[in-house]
Amino acid sequence: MPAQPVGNAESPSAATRPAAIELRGIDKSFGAVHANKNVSLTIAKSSIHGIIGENGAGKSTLMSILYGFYTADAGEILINGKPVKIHGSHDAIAAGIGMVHQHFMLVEPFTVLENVMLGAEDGVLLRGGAGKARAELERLARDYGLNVDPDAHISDLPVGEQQRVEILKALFRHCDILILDEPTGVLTPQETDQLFQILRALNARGVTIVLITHKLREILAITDTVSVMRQGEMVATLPTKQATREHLAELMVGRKVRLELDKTKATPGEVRLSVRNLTVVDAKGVKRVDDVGFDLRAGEILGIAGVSGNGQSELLEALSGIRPLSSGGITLCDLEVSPDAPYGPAVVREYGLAHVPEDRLRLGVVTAFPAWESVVLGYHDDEEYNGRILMDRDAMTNACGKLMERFDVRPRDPELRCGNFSGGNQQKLILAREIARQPKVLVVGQPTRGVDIGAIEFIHRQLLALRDAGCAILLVSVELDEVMSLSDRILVMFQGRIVGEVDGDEADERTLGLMMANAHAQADEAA
Amino acid sequence: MEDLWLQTVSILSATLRTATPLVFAAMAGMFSERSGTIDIGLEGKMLAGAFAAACVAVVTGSAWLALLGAILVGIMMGLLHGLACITYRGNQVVSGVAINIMAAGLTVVLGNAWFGRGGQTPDLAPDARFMTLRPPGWEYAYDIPIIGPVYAFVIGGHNLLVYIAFAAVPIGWWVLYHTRFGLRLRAVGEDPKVVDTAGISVTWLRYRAVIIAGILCGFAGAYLSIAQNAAFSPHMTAGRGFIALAAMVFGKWRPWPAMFACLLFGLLDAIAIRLQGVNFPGIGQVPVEAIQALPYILTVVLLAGFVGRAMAPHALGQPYVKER
Amino acid sequence: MSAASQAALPRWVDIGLMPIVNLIQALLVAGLVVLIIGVNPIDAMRIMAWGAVYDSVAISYTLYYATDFVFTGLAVAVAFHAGLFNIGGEGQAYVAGLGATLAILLLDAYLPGILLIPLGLMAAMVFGAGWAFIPAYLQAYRGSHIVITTIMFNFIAASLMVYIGSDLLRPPGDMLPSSREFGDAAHLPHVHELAALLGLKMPSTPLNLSILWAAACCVFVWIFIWRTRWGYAIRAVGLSPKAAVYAGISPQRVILIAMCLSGALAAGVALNQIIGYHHRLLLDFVAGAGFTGIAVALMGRNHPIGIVLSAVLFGALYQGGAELAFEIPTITRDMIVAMQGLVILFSGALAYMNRPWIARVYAMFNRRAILAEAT
Amino acid sequence: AEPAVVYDAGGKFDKSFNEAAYNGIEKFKKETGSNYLEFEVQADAQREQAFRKMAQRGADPIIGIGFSQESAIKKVAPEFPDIRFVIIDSVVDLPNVQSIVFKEQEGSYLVGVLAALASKTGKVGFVGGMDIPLISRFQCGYSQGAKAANPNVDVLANMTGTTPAAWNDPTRGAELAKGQFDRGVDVVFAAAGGTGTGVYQAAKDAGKLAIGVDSNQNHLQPGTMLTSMLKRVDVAVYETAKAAKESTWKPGVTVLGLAEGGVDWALDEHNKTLITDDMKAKVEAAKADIISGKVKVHDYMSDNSCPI
Ligand SMILES: Nc1ncnc2c1ncn2[C@@H]1O[C@H](COP(=O)(O)OP(=O)(O)OP(=O)(O)O)[C@@H](O)[C@H]1O
Ligand SMILES: Nc1ncnc2c1ncn2[C@@H]1O[C@H](COP(=O)(O)OP(=O)(O)OP(=O)(O)O)[C@@H](O)[C@H]1O
Ligand SMILES: [Mg+2]
Ligand SMILES: [Mg+2]
Repeated sequence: MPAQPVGNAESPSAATRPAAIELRGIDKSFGAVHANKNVSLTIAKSSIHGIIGENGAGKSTLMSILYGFYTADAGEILINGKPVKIHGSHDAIAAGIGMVHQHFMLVEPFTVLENVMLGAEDGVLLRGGAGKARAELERLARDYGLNVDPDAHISDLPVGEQQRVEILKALFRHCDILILDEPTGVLTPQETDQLFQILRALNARGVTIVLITHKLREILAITDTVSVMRQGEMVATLPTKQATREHLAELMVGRKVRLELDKTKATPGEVRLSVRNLTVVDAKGVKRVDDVGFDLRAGEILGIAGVSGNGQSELLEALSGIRPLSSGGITLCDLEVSPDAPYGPAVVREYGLAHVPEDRLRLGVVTAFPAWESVVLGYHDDEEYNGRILMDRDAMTNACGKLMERFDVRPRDPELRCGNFSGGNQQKLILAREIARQPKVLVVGQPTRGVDIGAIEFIHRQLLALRDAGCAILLVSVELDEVMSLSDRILVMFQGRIVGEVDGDEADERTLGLMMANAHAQADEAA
Repeated sequence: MEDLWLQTVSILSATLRTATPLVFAAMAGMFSERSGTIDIGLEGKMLAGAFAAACVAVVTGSAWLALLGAILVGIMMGLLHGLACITYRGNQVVSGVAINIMAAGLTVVLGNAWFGRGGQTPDLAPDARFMTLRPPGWEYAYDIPIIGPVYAFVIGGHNLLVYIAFAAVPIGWWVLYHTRFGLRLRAVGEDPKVVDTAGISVTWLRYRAVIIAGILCGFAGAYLSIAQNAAFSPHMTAGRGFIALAAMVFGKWRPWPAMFACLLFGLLDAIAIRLQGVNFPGIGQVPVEAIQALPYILTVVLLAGFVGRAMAPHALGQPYVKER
Repeated sequence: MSAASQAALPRWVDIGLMPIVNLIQALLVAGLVVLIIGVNPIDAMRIMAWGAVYDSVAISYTLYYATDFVFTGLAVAVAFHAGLFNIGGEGQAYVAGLGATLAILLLDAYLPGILLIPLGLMAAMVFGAGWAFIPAYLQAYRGSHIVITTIMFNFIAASLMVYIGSDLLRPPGDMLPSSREFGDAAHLPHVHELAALLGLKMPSTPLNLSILWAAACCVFVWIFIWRTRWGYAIRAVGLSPKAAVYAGISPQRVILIAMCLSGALAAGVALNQIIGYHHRLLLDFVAGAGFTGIAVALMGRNHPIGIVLSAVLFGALYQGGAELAFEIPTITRDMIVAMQGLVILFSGALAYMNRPWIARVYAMFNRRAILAEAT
Repeated sequence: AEPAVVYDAGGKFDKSFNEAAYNGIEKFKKETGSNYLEFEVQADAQREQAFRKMAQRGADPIIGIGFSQESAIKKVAPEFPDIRFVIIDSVVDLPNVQSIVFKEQEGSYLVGVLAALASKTGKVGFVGGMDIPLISRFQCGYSQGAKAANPNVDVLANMTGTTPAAWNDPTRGAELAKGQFDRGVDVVFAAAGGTGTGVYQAAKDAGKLAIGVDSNQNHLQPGTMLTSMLKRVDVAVYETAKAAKESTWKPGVTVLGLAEGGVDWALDEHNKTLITDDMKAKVEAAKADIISGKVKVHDYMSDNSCPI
């Protein structure tokens, strides 16, 4: 990483106040993934401190360490100046830290009251505690406008209210440091504003607030200080006043060596994939994809930009037949798909759609399979791999060998278990598999997540080559410059909807960043 | 008519007797599974408990020490299950199967080695057992029509463990829904992550659950060998552990419904026993096997979701792992 | 813990060393028990080992028992590969016996053995598969936990068979609840009979031709699981259901296929016991082989070769155990049951207990080896 | 050669059928001082192996206890034509096999008489083990005896089960007895092997009378055991072993009834207080009548039906 101009400089406003939290050289790895690299951070007392960063930057991990959910491999934590050993959440709670997790920590079948009490029951019996808890909840409701029916079951509550319960949980434990991990990811703009009012109210009463988010607008709207994380490192901390959207966006994305791809102008052909008013509702009844429509033509790359969690994944799954449609329709070449005409990944493949999934490890390969078996995943019924009864081992191994050759997969060993390939090489393997058959349509999710520069470039070239060969490619990625450098057209998704379309050549980080953070939404709300 | 009523009374009191071990075991299973740990091993723990009780009773001649012995053995088996499932995150079903098979083998091996008689333990003297408690004035009550027999044989006329079993249900219900421990237990069975982030130890919670299960299985075993019978005989649980499991599932992992399932299954058994080899004029013999299979069939039907959905605890069977 | 248990060990440690370690652990605990009941474990061990192989009779019995365990072991393994735990092998084999019996009782008057026996086997497999199909269907399409349902089906099978055995098939005036004796045509030849044809003199034992069927099943399972697209689908679902769905494989269908195959394999027990030996439907002729299969599959790492090895091992334990019971009355054959339990405990439930330290030891030796090479 | 005994599933300490055999062979051992081999069958697959093993060890005679041994002996006996086999409770028609069967109906008749005489409620009970013709033979004889002693006595009968497990299920035995007591029975006869212990226990617990079977079981629950229906398996085993030793042993079927002293009722210090002189007189009379042939006790197994 090139050092950042601002570095870890303490912001004056923060410096004036004593530190509520101080993290020194926190380091954490999950197996091969290095989630936090020697992170240091100081959070001033009763300030609102924002942390931004791309997906996988390490924000949640860092906070989970502070909250004692994970234990750091190295580094120390100071609360109010005193070094503390946080072995588990109970230590963090004792130290006055409360956390609203990215994925809510609520017991679905329990009532609000039970959830709030859990771990802070006050006494062996529930009755006494319950009474007090009720009273306390009423008080909090009055003071902060956190109204929830204490006897409602979590599973019946909308996400917005569920989040209130999370906050109530923290307050109920009298926390004076409140961490919120991407609280607005699941909220409507209105809910978001309510949340911010609550946070301000809390802050006014001296509660230190740490807010994790992707959304520049929110950072600028509410925080005093902002820190930026990228790929496990803390790359900057600066007073929000001094921060501009552009600057933050830049810090967040980072100045990666812009790949100079000899990208020719696209020559779009016939429509291969046409999506009409596509809506996908998940098991919880939440609208993930909301009335999306677009055409994908042969020989073009259509990029979809957006902060993860805004419906891209669900869109991919719907297109590739893994997730059923709720309404609307898809036309894939000459296959008509509608909610009541069920179809599946196998059918979709037959009609020439190939899919490179976002979740490489869990979907893309069977980690326990050797390379040569994973290389036929999804195509295992093709006659080229099957004799009359038996599968043709040699055919598969040879095919695997060829693909490894062509896509430079290392180590070049068809017998190696997929789990033992590095992330980048797994990705190459999957791409190879999906591209090999000259698909009519290719749907790609996060093609270069956690992949090294060399591999990134290689993969990008392959995609372009495929496009020039006349394949229609839909590219979903959270890496802005990836989307920009590859796409001929770019759609931006926000909360399941398509909020804007930009032409590939005219796109620049700023405009896209604003769309992704849905700056326009403000205008809408104002209206 | 009178005779018919006596029959009914007799069947009802038999129902309570046969349901007792089921109730203990079902409660055991409930505590274990509500914490997220599958407990296929009820049968084995019960069997081991029965054996321990009989052995201790033979040696000490004290019913209470025998009960204690059964409980201790039950706890040990529970801890073994915990070690495998909680500490080492092994497959909970495999662990349960292992416990059942080990118990089935070891009880006979040890029993035969210690007492001869192919695994049977010597008969116990009355004071080494929990004997039937006659309610005051039962012999007069007997002559009172209708209610008399009910008082003498259904309400009264059982041994202490029977009453403890049916007391265990409200207690279990109260613990589960009205105590801190219960709240946390139900939570950890639904979503251990939540419990962990609430600053509570998942491991210790689950261990307590399997220990309680062990204790209750000890009671169930002791009832079989030193209350209902006067000796341990090989494989004397005869599948009761699995019936209890079925009853617990049938009761959707909740105390009262589980108890009623036990009573239902007990009733079926009581009826089946009495119909065995009895010729009815005209009908001939009823296929008792059909009645005996009914509990299992009913449970399958329930599991298949034809009569309401059986909602298992959400985290049931999954060991708790923080970092993938 | 996770880190340690994820540490990659070479395959030979996983499939070769581990099971042996598990077996040793089981043997140690069993030895302890034997010691407790006042018998010298070494003697017991010697008698058992010797008793399993000391002459052609012993070996024949060992193989005769092993045959059953191969069938049930394979049954458990196939389900395992699809990520399913089939505890119902016992019941499936039991009901399979009914299938074989009905077919033979109907036809043994008319058909020659060459037709009758295959028909009997087929009927057995159909019944076995059928008994596995219901839990499979409920799991696949109604989400009922297959472990519970298969357990329930074991008991349902037991009741069913008692009813049929004692009320329907029992010849009037006969004491045992069992079917009538099959006609001679329905007797699967015993090995000693064939040996006699070849002029070899072998003592008469229950060992019969079903052992060939067991061998065939092993080869079949090996090919089916590792060489066919169905096997591919089964393993994909078992190892990573999400990836399987991504690949367009239907987990529901895989569950049905795997379980039915499992039941059909368990049916082999009926061939060995009913057609091969008792020549009549006996109550409880499976005698726990279904559960032994779990231990066999766990120890054999769900691979036919491993299963054959551990099946023979358990066969030896059974035969040796009988000898032990003869020689030392204080030890009953139930010792073997206990052994099974211990094997399941150590190689199944406590599998992760060994992995870390074995990994550590292995790493140590590795370093040594590397250093040795360096110098 | 030393004799060998192969016990049935109940085990040699079932306090009943198998234990009787055990007592017999022990008596033989004491008197002749010659040792013997024994084996307790636990699984059907073992039976054949057991007999063959005994034969290979040169045991002679080899005595199989219980009808379940029939098929095994049928298989093994021909392989060892010069070794003598004995089966009890079943008939195997082979030149080197002696089959010993008992007239259980006669012994049952006697205890039936006693039961009817001892009953105050006029209701007597019967608990059978496995539901097989052999046990029905007990039941039928018992009912005949009871009716003979008191024409308007009720006989309530239950079987424990239809599988061999029914021989060893005290829990069920006790349950059945309790069920009968609740319905007014005050004397119960258990012909159920190990299951009987549960019945006697229940009788003791409820203060009712019970009647033992096969061995003299009066000592099991002194004071509440009215008597025992003796089936002298011990005598049979002893005799055949002795005969073999003195080579007076003969193959073929041996039927042991009252006349031959093969069955009887038990009177000892444990139950003498329960048996009045009048009862004693009546039952002895019945015994004499049966022996003299004045009274014919119907054998259920002769036509698989019971007149009562
Ligand atoms: N429990 C875990 N086990 C293994 N890897 C993990 C675990 N949790 C996070 N990671 C990895 O660590 C890296 C950082 O994850 P983290 O969740 O902290 O990122 P983030 O900044 O919160 O991303 P997002 O904005 O998507 O929440 C990612 O590569 C992630 O895959
Ligand atoms: N679980 C594992 N078991 C065995 N070897 C592994 C495992 N995970 C990774 N490796 C090996 O370690 C090496 C480094 O893996 P890692 O994923 O850290 O590579 P990387 O630096 O991320 O490369 P890339 O940028 O291609 O992902 C790889 O070559 C891989 O073969
Ligand atoms: Mg996060
Ligand atoms: Mg990597």
